[in-house]
Amino acid sequence: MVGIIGAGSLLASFLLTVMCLNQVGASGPIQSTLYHFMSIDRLSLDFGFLVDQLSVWMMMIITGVGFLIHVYSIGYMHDDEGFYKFFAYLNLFVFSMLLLVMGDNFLMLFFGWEGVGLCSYLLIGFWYTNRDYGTAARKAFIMNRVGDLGLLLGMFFIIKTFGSLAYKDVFAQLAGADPAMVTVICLLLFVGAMGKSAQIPLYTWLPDAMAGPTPVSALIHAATMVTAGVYLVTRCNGLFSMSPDAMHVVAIVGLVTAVFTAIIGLRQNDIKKVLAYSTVSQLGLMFLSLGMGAYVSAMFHVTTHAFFKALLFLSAGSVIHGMGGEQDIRNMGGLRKYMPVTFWVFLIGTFAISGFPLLSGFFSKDEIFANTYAHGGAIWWAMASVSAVLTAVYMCRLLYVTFFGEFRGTEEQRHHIHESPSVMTIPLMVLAVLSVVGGLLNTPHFMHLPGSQWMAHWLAGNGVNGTPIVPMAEVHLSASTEWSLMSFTTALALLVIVALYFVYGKVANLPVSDQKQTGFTKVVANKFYVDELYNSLFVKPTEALSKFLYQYADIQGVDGVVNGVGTGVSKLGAIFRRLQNGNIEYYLIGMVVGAALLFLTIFI
Amino acid sequence: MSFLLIIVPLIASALLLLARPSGVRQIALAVGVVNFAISIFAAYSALYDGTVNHETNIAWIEQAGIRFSVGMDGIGILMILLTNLLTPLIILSSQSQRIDNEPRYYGLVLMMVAALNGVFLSTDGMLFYIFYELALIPIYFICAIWGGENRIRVTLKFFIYTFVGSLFMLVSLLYLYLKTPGTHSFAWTDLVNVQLSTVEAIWVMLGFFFAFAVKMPVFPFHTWQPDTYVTSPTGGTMLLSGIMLKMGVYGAIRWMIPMTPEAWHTLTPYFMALAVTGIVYASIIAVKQSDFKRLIAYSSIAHVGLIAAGVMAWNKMGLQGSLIQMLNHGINVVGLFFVVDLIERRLGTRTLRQMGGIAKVAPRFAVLFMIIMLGAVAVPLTNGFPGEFLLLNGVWQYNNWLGAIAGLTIIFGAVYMLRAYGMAMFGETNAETAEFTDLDGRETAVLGIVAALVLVLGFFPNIILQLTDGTVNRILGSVQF
Amino acid sequence: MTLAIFTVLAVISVITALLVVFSKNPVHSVLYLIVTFFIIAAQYILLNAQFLAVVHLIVYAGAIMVLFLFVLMLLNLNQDTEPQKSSAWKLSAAVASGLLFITLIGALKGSSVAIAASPNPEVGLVKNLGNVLFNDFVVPFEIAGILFLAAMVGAVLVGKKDMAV
Amino acid sequence: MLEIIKTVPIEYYLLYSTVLFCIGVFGVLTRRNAIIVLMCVELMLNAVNLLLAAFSTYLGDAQGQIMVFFIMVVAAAEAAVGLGILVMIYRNTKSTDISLLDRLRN
Amino acid sequence: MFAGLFGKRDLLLPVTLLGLAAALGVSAMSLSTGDAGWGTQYTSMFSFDKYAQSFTAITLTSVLLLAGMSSWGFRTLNSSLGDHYALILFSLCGAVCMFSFTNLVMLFIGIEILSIPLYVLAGSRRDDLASNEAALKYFLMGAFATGILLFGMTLVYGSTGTFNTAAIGAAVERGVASPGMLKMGILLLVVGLSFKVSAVPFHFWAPDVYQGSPNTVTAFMATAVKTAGFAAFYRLFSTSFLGVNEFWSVGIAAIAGLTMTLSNFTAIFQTEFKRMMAYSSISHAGYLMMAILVAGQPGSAGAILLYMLTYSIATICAFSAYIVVAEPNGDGSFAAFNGLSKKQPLVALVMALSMLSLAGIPPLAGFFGKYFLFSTVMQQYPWLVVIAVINSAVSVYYYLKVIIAMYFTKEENTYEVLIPSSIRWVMVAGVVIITLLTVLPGNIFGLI
Repeated sequence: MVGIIGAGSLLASFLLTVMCLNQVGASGPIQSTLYHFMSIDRLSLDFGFLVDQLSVWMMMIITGVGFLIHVYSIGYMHDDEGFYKFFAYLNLFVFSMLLLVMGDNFLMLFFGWEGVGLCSYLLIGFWYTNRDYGTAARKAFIMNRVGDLGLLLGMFFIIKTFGSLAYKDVFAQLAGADPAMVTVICLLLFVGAMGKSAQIPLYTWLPDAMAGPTPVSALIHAATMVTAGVYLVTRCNGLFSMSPDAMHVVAIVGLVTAVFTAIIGLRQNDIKKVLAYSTVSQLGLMFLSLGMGAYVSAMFHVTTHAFFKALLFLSAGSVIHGMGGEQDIRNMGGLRKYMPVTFWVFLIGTFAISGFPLLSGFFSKDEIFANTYAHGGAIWWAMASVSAVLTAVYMCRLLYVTFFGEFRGTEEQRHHIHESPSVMTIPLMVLAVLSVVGGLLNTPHFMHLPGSQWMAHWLAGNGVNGTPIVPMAEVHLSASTEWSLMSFTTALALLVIVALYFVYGKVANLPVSDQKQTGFTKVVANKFYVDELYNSLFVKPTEALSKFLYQYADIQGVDGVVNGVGTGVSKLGAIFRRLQNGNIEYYLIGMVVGAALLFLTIFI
Repeated sequence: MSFLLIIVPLIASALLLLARPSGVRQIALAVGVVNFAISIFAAYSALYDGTVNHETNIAWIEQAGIRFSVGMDGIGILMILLTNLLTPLIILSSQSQRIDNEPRYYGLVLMMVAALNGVFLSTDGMLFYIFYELALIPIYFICAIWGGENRIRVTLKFFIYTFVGSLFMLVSLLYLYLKTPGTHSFAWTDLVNVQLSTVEAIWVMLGFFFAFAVKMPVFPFHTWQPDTYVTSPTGGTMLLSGIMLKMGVYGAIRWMIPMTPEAWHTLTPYFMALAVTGIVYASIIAVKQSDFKRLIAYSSIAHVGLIAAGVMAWNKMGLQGSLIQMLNHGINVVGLFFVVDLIERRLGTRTLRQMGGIAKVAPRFAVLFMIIMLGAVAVPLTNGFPGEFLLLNGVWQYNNWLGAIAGLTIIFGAVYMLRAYGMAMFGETNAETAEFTDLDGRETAVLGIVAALVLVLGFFPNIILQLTDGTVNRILGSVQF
Repeated sequence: MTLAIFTVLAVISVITALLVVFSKNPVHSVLYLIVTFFIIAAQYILLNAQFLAVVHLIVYAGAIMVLFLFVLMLLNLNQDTEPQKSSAWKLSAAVASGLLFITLIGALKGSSVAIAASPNPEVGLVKNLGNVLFNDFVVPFEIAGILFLAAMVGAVLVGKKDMAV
Repeated sequence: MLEIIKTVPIEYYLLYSTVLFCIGVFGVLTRRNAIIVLMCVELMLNAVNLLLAAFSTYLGDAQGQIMVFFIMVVAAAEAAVGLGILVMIYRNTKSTDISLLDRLRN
Repeated sequence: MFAGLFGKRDLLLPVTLLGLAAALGVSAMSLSTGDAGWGTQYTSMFSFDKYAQSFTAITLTSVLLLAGMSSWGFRTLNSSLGDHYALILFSLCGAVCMFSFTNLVMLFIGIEILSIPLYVLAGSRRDDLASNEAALKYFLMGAFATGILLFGMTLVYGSTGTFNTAAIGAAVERGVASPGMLKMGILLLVVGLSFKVSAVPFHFWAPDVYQGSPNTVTAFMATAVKTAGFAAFYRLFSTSFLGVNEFWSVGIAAIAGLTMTLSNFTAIFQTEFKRMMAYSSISHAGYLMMAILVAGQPGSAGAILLYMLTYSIATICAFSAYIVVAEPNGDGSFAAFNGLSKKQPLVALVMALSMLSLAGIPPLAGFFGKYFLFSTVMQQYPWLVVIAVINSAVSVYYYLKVIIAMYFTKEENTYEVLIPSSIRWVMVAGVVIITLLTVLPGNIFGLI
């Protein structure tokens, strides 16, 4: 019942979104104001919505993928005692996420922004009896808050510069804005995006966020929430385009994240952790794309990524479900036989993300690479390609180790393994189809396929003052260059897929246990010790400082001074007290001396 | 009507203290509700263009220029609403447990309410001061009679500290009074017109500041506060943190800066620095607190530091933010202290480490607590957010870097509140917490009202902002630097 | 001549006054004090305040000092029993009173009074004093009665034995 | 015009009575016997009386001498009460040593 | 009125009360009609003006309450009860002289009439060594101070040629031939009067004497006597020495500052209630000294009047509560008050009100006393007001000690506390007066 309501509401929103899509397509953006949220003098902050091409696109992903994940969850969570709570949180999340993309001003975006962070917190900590999960949830929330602070400050600068937070006001005044100020705003907004989209240096929460139930990882930490940062930058493309410096920063952060986390992904053995690092890496690619000015490509990758990453997570969830909660791939193997549906959809997902020709990832990644080559040059392109290769490597490793070879789990687990019920597999199949065909939404123009660059045209739409909502990137590359770039990366991907099969698929070339790792492998397996670094850089000092301030600064220092005043008064009192020693002779002499001193005032 | 707000609880208090009738609880609650109704009606029938409504102005001590003049403008109405909204909640929350000598307890609570209403309604400087001090007596008795360990030492420190603070305000007020032209007068309108030299203004402002800084409290005058909050009975803590500390903020808005604008430029940087230091300082301390109540106490210091910084910034954003945040902080902190009280009553401990897993056995409690906690963390669409947004913006307008540092509060706020919530509610139950019973009706009512307010005011902050808009404009306009 | 008499009397009285302070035997002190009072009486006469001198002799030498002597004898304190204070104490007392003396003298040095143009030599005589006393000062005079009454009641109260107890 | 006014400056009287007064003060400070202390007080009063009489004569004004009478009155009353108190104490403690009185102290 | 006091010297309580009430009625009536009173023909000696009338009225009020209290306070006295009342009334008579004098001779006589009975009263518990010691200390130091005072009067007389205060004032305005003499005279008077009001460093007698004296007498000393001292101090300095106030204000300011600081700081350490009250009384003297500084300023006399009244009433209330707690149990420490709020809420309430009022915590009457005083002084001596304010804060500490014992301390003692009806009436009357003063302090202030 709960599941039906939960999933049904999503279905309804999906249908409504489709209607919006039609309306937007037919008659342009819809804007409506619900009520004044706050108004301070001229600054009016409204609870208002703007549904234009960009937001409706995001809404499609959110409600569409969200609906599938809801359906899937009915099966996945069916025997959890917090079943109703789960759907409550999940729907709250969808609400927040829609708020984020539908808002017509930055404040609304911020509402959604924090709202999804909150839901993320709630859902990561869903199994709250486990303290570690709670800690992971907290970590996610707090790292997000770091980003939120940046976003908030960015908003303050926007208010100062443009006198409004509404998109239409802000973007209408872009021409007259001070470029330096715009750079500051962009950087601060990007800090927000880094937090939400788990970019270096604020990425460590995302792998930990895998503590949540797998549908949550699929919906929040792969398909939707983490792409909010991409949405933000895309939404503010007008601002970012004015600031090459900021763009540069975005690109560098994106690229570094993409490569760095892909490397970490190579040596992870938790099925969800691999996917998590993969997500971070893909997000890095999106930011790289944004930094190159290819907003559409980024959105395109957001879309296809939503399909195949949701697919991967959900099928990983299916595996975990089938294995009775096991997540370590070293204890899996040969699952192909036991869970055929899951195997096939996982395979599709893996190939899609690896850039297997004509699958969705192939198109979206290719666009990013093309843009990178066009705007950044060969070195940038090469680096991006490295990340693509790494992606293929760890994904294939995951696929082969999990589904090929012999089963390595316990007998009990072997007994337990079963294919998931259809309420779970059907959404998987739908997503698999989407992962396959998703690329057709925005095929490159040089392929001259029908509907070429459809998405880019859609998103360009009609924004304020006739400027496009999301401008199309201009790629001045010859078709042959593009063809060759594409062929090169595709070849590499195929090579990897095949090669890895021989490394992991055929031979039982298992990842060694944690203790036996040495050298660089060990460093990678331990995620470059970034968590430990942060721990000793921020967490420990803060905690130590907290104790220090409490014990020494507060109790002994500040309060010590206060008490010291009291003690001083007492001490002085103790001295004065001795004057009154009961002996009248002292009193008399005191009087006389006092009088004599008083008489001295005559002589002043 | 203003007069009623003071006199009704005062008479009821005298009745309870001296006559000790039966049905004390009902009387106290009824008085609280009646007062709330009066204040709602007053708010309803008031004008919000910055003028003073419902004035009563009668001669009192002519020889000293003191008049019994009360009235409410927008800010006053907000404070009155805060006070009289929280009063029934506080009374109701106290009623879910047995208290020794109830007539005395509720009598003192009502006396406190009368004094607080007086503070917020006074338009005469000396009357303000008198109520300001009068409020101290009942709360001191409440905390010292029904307090926990060390209550005598702690409350004595509290009393003397705050008393010393307000004495300096008295000196400042006197100084201003003697500067009023002609027959001296304590009327706000007369005092505010006094022209001071910068040096004089600095001293006068320091006098005010010391009083209000101790009351709020602002770092480094805060050390009485955690101990007092911890040791006080929950009703007392609620009164202290929910309403009484607002007296300091209110005083700064209404009295300190309008009286001494000449010193604002000179002193505000220091005050700001203190307030912002306090935010970070208290937040960091709160991070590792093991005593839940003390943690909230420190969080309160951090929050109030932000409110104070918003006031000092003296711009529209900051002031509006501080006003709305006063209301919302009051609501949240009352909720939080009630939560602590509920836990302590059931488990007999406030130590976070000894809790855990309560969410499992008391889901209703967990949800309400979560909502209130989110309000305290200032998640958007809870009541904590609008205030914090405006405050941070106000401070940021004053100085970008200070604004950014103050902004750390949203990070640290999340850190310590989530930690507390996690330690208390999450994890496996232990022997004690397994026995934790979920809320009964009265407790649900209190927490439910608080949680509802958290959400309603989170969605519709403009209701509150409109109350004070006109008055803030007028005050900002009337104070020339 | 008058100056000489004044000086001689003054020096003697200062010496006897010092002896009052320094004698070990209380009785001697009393006797020295009586001598001092006599000299002061002589000074009164020198000042043409004969009535005052007489009253002074009667009240002080005749009444008060006898009372002192009587109490001394009554309490049997007429030996050198009084323990002496330490010399350090005496020194500090001397410093204190010396300081007082110096400040007093410093302030009073060079003072003069507005000497009446034609001073009435009769001022110290009984008739004149009586006039002033019973005209201008009759109220204090009456009230002095209360004072005595109070002193009497008081002396009786402290002096008598408690009968009831 | 009296002989004395012409020959002895008032300053001399001031000096004279100040000396006597301070001797009295010194006596009060140094003696331990309460009776002697009381006597020293009487000495102080007499110094004052002398000065008053001198002023009275020099100013040609009788008030000063009237004041002296009142001072005598008071001195007598004080002496009576004071000695009464002394006797009372002596009855209880068998001593008139003021140094021994330190029962009342902080 | 004096006759009224004479006649009742050896009668018992009811007559005393009646007489006092009648005297109060008369003085209140003359206050309200503005009648200058009797003795107009003796204006060179005393003048029963508004100032004197209002001070007489408040002192009579205090003594009336004290008399009510004494019926129980003196209950152990059998034979000499009449003597006690007589002495108190004599003393009161001296106080009236001190309120109304226009001549230094009257002042002197008044002071002596006030003091001599007190010497005796202090020692009126003849078998009690403490009482004896108190009497002797008070007497010796009092006599010594009298000598100093007289020396001062003499010098003033010598420099101005008169004892009449108004004439002195005129002479001082004109300027005198030898200012050194006048100044020394004034300072000697300051010393003498400071002794009477127990200002530092002439306060040493006060704690010991207050402690040693019988409770009722202590209350009398702390209230009526102090009122008289200040009234006289103020009257003398405002009529006679205003011409040279720059000169003596330095010394007075120093004395005021020293007095409040030293006494408040010392009071912190006291464990005996009575001794604490002694230091409290000294500290109030310190505040009141500030009023002398601004003698002649409008409002300063009213400030003293109101302050003295609030202070006196609160002190009497406190002593009446103290008596019922301490006397039957023979324990005067703060610990004797432990748990009093449970045993005798009325006594505890009266004591708490008195303490808070003495501490000057708004809105109690004591606050208004302080307020008027401080606001009068503020204009000329803001720094002194700041010192006073800090001291008030310190004083809160020891006043609260009693409240803490009564209300907050959990340890119980076994003392039984009963309230005799007379004391109950005193308490109720005291509370009523405190309340009235809280609501309408301006009326008292405006009397003068």
